[in-house]
Amino acid sequence: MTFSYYPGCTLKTKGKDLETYAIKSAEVLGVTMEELEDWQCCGAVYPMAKNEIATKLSSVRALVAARDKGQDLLTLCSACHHVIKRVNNDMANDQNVQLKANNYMALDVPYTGETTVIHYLEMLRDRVGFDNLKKAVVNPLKGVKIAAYYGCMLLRPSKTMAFDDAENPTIMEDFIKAIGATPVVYPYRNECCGGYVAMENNAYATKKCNTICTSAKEMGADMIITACPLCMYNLDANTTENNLPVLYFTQLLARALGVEEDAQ
Amino acid sequence: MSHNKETLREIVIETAGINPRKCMKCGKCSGACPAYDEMEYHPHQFVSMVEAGKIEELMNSEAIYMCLSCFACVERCPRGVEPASFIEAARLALIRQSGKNHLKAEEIPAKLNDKLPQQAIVSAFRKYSK
Amino acid sequence: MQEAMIKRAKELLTDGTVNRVLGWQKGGVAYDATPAVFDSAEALEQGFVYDDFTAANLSKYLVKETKNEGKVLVFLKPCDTYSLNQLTKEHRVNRDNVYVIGVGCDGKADVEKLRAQGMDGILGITAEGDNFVVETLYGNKTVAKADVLAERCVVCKSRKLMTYDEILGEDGEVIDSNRFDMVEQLENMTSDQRYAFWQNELSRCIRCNACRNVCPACTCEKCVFDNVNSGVANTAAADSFEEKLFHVIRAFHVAGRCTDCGECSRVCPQGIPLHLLNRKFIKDINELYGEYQAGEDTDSRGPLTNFTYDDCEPSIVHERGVE
Amino acid sequence: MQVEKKEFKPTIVAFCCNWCSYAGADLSGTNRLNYPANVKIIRVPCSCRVNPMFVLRAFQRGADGVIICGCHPGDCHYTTGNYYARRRMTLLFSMLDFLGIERDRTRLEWVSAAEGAKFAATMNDFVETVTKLGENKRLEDLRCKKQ
Amino acid sequence: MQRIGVFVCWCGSNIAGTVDVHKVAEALKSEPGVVISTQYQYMCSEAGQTLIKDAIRDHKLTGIVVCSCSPRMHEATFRKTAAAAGLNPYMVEIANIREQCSWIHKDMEVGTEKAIILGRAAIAKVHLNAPLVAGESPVVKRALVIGGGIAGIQTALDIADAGFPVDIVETKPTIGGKMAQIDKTFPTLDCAACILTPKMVDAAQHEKINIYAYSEVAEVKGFVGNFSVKIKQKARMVDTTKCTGCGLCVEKCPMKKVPNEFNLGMDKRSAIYIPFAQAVPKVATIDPTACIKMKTGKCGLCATVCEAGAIDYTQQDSFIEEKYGAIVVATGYNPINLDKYDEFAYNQSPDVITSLEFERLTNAAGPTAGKLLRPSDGKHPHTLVFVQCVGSRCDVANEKGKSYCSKICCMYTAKHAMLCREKYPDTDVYVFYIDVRTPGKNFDEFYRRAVEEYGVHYIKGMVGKVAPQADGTLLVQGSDLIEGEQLKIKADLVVLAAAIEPDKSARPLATMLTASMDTNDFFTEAHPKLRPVESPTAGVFLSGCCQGPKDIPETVSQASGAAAKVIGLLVKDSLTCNPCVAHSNELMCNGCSACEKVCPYGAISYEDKEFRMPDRTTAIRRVASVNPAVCQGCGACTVACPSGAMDLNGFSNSQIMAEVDAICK
Repeated sequence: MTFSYYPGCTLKTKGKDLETYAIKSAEVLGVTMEELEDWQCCGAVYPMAKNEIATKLSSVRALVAARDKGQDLLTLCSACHHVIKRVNNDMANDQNVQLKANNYMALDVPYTGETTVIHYLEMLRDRVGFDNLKKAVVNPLKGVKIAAYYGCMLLRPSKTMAFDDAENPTIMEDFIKAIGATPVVYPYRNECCGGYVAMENNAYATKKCNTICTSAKEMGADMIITACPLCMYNLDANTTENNLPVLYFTQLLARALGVEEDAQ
Repeated sequence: MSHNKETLREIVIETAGINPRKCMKCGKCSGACPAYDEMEYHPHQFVSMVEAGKIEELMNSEAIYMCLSCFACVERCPRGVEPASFIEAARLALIRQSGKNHLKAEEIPAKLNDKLPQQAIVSAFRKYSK
Repeated sequence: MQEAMIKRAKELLTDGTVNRVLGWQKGGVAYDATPAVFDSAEALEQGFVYDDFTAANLSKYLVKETKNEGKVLVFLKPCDTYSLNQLTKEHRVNRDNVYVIGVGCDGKADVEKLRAQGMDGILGITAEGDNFVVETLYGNKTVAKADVLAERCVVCKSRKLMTYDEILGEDGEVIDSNRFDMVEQLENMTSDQRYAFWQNELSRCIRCNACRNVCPACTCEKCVFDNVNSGVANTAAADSFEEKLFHVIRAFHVAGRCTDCGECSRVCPQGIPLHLLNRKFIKDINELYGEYQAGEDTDSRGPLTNFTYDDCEPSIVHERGVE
Repeated sequence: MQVEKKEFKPTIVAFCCNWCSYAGADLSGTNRLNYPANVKIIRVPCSCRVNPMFVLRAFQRGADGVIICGCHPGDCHYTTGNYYARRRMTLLFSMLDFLGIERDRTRLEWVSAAEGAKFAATMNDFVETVTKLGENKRLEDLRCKKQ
Repeated sequence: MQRIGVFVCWCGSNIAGTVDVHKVAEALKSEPGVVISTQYQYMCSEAGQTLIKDAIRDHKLTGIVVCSCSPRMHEATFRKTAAAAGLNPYMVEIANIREQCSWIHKDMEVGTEKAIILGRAAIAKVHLNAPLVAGESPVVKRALVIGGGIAGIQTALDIADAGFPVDIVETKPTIGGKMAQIDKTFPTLDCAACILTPKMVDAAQHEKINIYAYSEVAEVKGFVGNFSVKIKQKARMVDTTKCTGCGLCVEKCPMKKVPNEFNLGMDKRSAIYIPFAQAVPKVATIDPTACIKMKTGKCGLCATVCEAGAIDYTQQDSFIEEKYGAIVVATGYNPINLDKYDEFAYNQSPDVITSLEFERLTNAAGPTAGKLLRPSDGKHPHTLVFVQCVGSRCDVANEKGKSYCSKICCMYTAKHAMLCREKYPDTDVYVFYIDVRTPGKNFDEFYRRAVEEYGVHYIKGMVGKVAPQADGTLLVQGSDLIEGEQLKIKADLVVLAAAIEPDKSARPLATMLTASMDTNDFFTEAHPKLRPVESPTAGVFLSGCCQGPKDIPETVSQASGAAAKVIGLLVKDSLTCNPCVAHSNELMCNGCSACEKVCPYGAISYEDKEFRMPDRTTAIRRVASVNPAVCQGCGACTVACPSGAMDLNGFSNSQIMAEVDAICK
């Protein structure tokens, strides 16, 4: 199984761990992640305004590159996944964006949203299969109670993201079960951590983070996992009450697959 | 002035790409919003104020920087109104004017720490500057 | 191939599977083969022919032929099998009364193209590999088969047999053909250019009815053009309604049912590209209502006896093509 | 004796379904909403009763424009008739366009029994459009090219 | 050649004001076949009609054209006039020179010219008219009611009381429907069971009513007055003629862990069960998916204990065919599935329930014997939050919800809130609402009582999130739009007023009945104002929520209305058919089935017919034939027919073309 892989800015710097563990684990699972050449930053924020075109072009380039390789486009960072998937949806359904972006890029073959954008977690669920993942686990994380933190980007708006039930997702809980640990369901796993204001307004972000961590802890969690570098940073740095260890889900994956050390 | 007000209203509605008249004023957006207590105007008010043409009030309100863009209001709105899109449109109406950037490059270094991910800086620029 | 066909036909006649054979027989000239019914081994030996000029679609003849006693053997080329399916769907042919031998087809030759290559006074034609050796009043000439392939075969849509009881030769595949190119060319013209094109073509029509008589979709018990009560039959007055719009009405009557076999254009003595009218309907149907190939099956609903709630409005005509 | 050139008044045939559009036309009369006298209405039970042959016949006999009006999709008195009409007319109009007949000479509109104003407005607009196109010679001359 | 009379009406000055009626009459006089052309002030008046009648007799007219108002106005009048004078009523054509001429034109010359052309077109048409005779079809004096809820029961009782036999087909093991699950009814608060069960018993005991419970409609053929319906009786594995409903089998059944659908899964039932104590028919049913005997072949305890010997594990589905003159649809509603609304945590906490579940929780015969207890821990809840409009009033593009208002939720929520406060004064009850809609007799008063006398907290706003807490409470986060704040209420129980939708069986049933539905799968009425209990398909009537959301009194009204319409149909011995129907010319028919495919009524069938051919041979051909009693005369088939064999009486190809020619001349 080979995918075009889009890493995004953070995974090459502060979010390295998310990527290293992911690539190492993918190898174990027989998945090859071919990093796109010359990828550009997706911008980290999906431009909601109907009249924004230029800010969507870097995503289109990544989508076109994957299409030209005849591969699905694999993402890992929640924000990149969100931006690229929504831009892809625009390219398929918004005639204005489609027309202007194609005019601007002057491609040999116009792009109309043909590429499938797939998040690493979706890849585990839909391509590898959690049952197969379970079989590949050599180091089941027995007894560890893990709270999945989904955040906003992967789930909403569900009509476009089509990732999971936005109000009652199960993909990360199923992942946790597959690696042998016990999922802890808590109500704020899909509520915003305040990532966007983390830089400007710590106090505000702290309120949000505390709600999430407190809720997870009250429900009995030992740790929190996430797929987003910004959530990771925010929950880690800005929580002041009921702190819990926050890890990338890929690190636990690597741990369960017995390749955590190799990745370091 | 009234012409200006009307034009602004049109710009915001066009940018958001949403008809504010679809709103049935149920308030579910404001029931869902995790930033409610931080905001001067709340999601449902954004919709009704855009409809009423009170764009300048929104542009001048700190509320436009308090929205977390978490899309909870978008997800849960029964009428497909997307209050977050109006907030973004009001913000853009402001920062697209020259010199109205909310975040200026020179302010950045002071806000950095060694753990802060790139994503935070990139997104802040995207959201708050042009 | 011809030998194999005769051999198999004889066997089926002998073992009583069928009591007659619908095929082609040699006509007066070398390039002319006409549909014929053979009821004995002798008749087959004498007259049955299958070569590069046996172009006629035999499906239509089954409408009449299946009304008679016993089973009839018919040889069908891939495009003819589409017609048979469509006729079966419309209950015009009782499939149970037919034994179909599907024959592979690499396309048929068009004598007009031979003539266009300067071959007049044709006396005989022999196929030799990829070439024809043409015996003419002015001596023998050789021409590549590919150069005289009938237009409809150049843009052949399918070499796959849709229905058969057995196959002689090889079954082919549905082809991603460019048969709509000419329609598209016309669509891209201006309205004036298109009008000029059609006025030029249709003005040549002599109303010989050959197109209607050969068309496998035109099997009506009584054609509207022959029915005084239909409001369109009026063969006397030259400027009558029917005269003007014969081809348009006919095209609409077969819309959604036409399998694009191309017989209409093949038999037109005036060389009018009538198939373009049918293809325009097929192209529109494909684009507006989803791909549909008449004769692909025997039970689906045709596009004109079907609809969806969100079909496009006719105003879409304004949004497409060139004014 | 009239000497000045007569203003072109197109002949328009309107096929209206009995249940919605014909009633809509009646309503525009009841409300005294004007539309040009060029429009002559033929009552049919349903838009699906309109045979493409009728449209062609009208053009051939000298009509300059033909409009078909039916119930809005979903409102057909016979449940599904207008859906068939929509497909038939779409293909017919496209064919006429393909033959080089001006596409503005044909139209299909959904007019409900309550839409008297829409009926009048539609007819006014259609007459104006067809008037601009001038006399319809094309269908009549389709087979009249001098060889 | 026809002998045609033309009659131009002045309609006072309505026509004569802008149309020179004398000139019109004069001009039409010279049309071919016209033997008399005259005008009169009011053709529809007694004197005007006499004028027409006299002319028909005096001039031996074979057809008449009346130039007057719209045929939608007086076509029927003039047809009767013609018939009175011995002329076939279908030899009348109307030229609409009022609504479509005089009233829209101001210029006399323009109006007159157009009126003449319209007259000519009518004359051209009437030349081709043929006398038509309306056929008759007999009426089977028996009605079918599909659905055995309060709507179906009421309809059946009313029809039966008028003396006609009625069959009720109910898919569940018992009749009673949703009303049987409801505790109290608004706004009177009388007990639902107390008013429903007597009606169920009445239906069961009525000599004219036959109940097919645990049955479904499998096939519908035929047409108004003469439907033929195949009913599937699902195998109960219990002989209903022997079962006494003693309940011993239910008691002894070892499989007791089946979610009880009557209590919406909030408690368990046994594999053999009687849905509730007042079930009609009160007989047991074996659930084959749960029964140990059915699944493994072992057990058979119920058969052992049954003294009546009613248990029969070999029972198969059986089919009954019956003829009916009329069919009433009463398939009812269901609350929508709330899986897509987990912001309210319906799937995450057992203490988030639907309003119908709340009904069972407060019902004395429910899983808690009427005590209001939390499903999670069986404790008494102190704070309750009701959320209205869950899945109602959504944008049409919204994939989760319904675009319509479900209509009954405001009132039942007020009822729930009020009853809760009345029975348990220690509770705090909050209702989040978008609007409170209470149109109905004593409805608003009822709602006001809930607020004013019972102290229910009504909050204008909507809940955005329900967060189940570690301590078992539910943190309800919602907006209070009046106060301008976001509330966070720690609740013990959250009740969702889920939108209601038509029962899933309605869509396939509509297809069988060729009855139309709207985009929400509610049946469409023949006219939204004037024929609200009839389907556009003749002989099919609508009762209850299958046509749109409604409460019990409205449902019962509609049920009786539908019954009245059915009775009006069944008292007739035969029905007059519309003669303007399609017919197929067998000599031209190809038998291709195109017409059959587009016919919305299933009026066309095929037969193999023997024909003498011109060459004196015979041939058997497949030809279409139209059932004139079923055909409604839309004409879809006439255009689908490639050979023109199919034509429509009154609107034939040649008639319409004649009109076209006359107009374009």
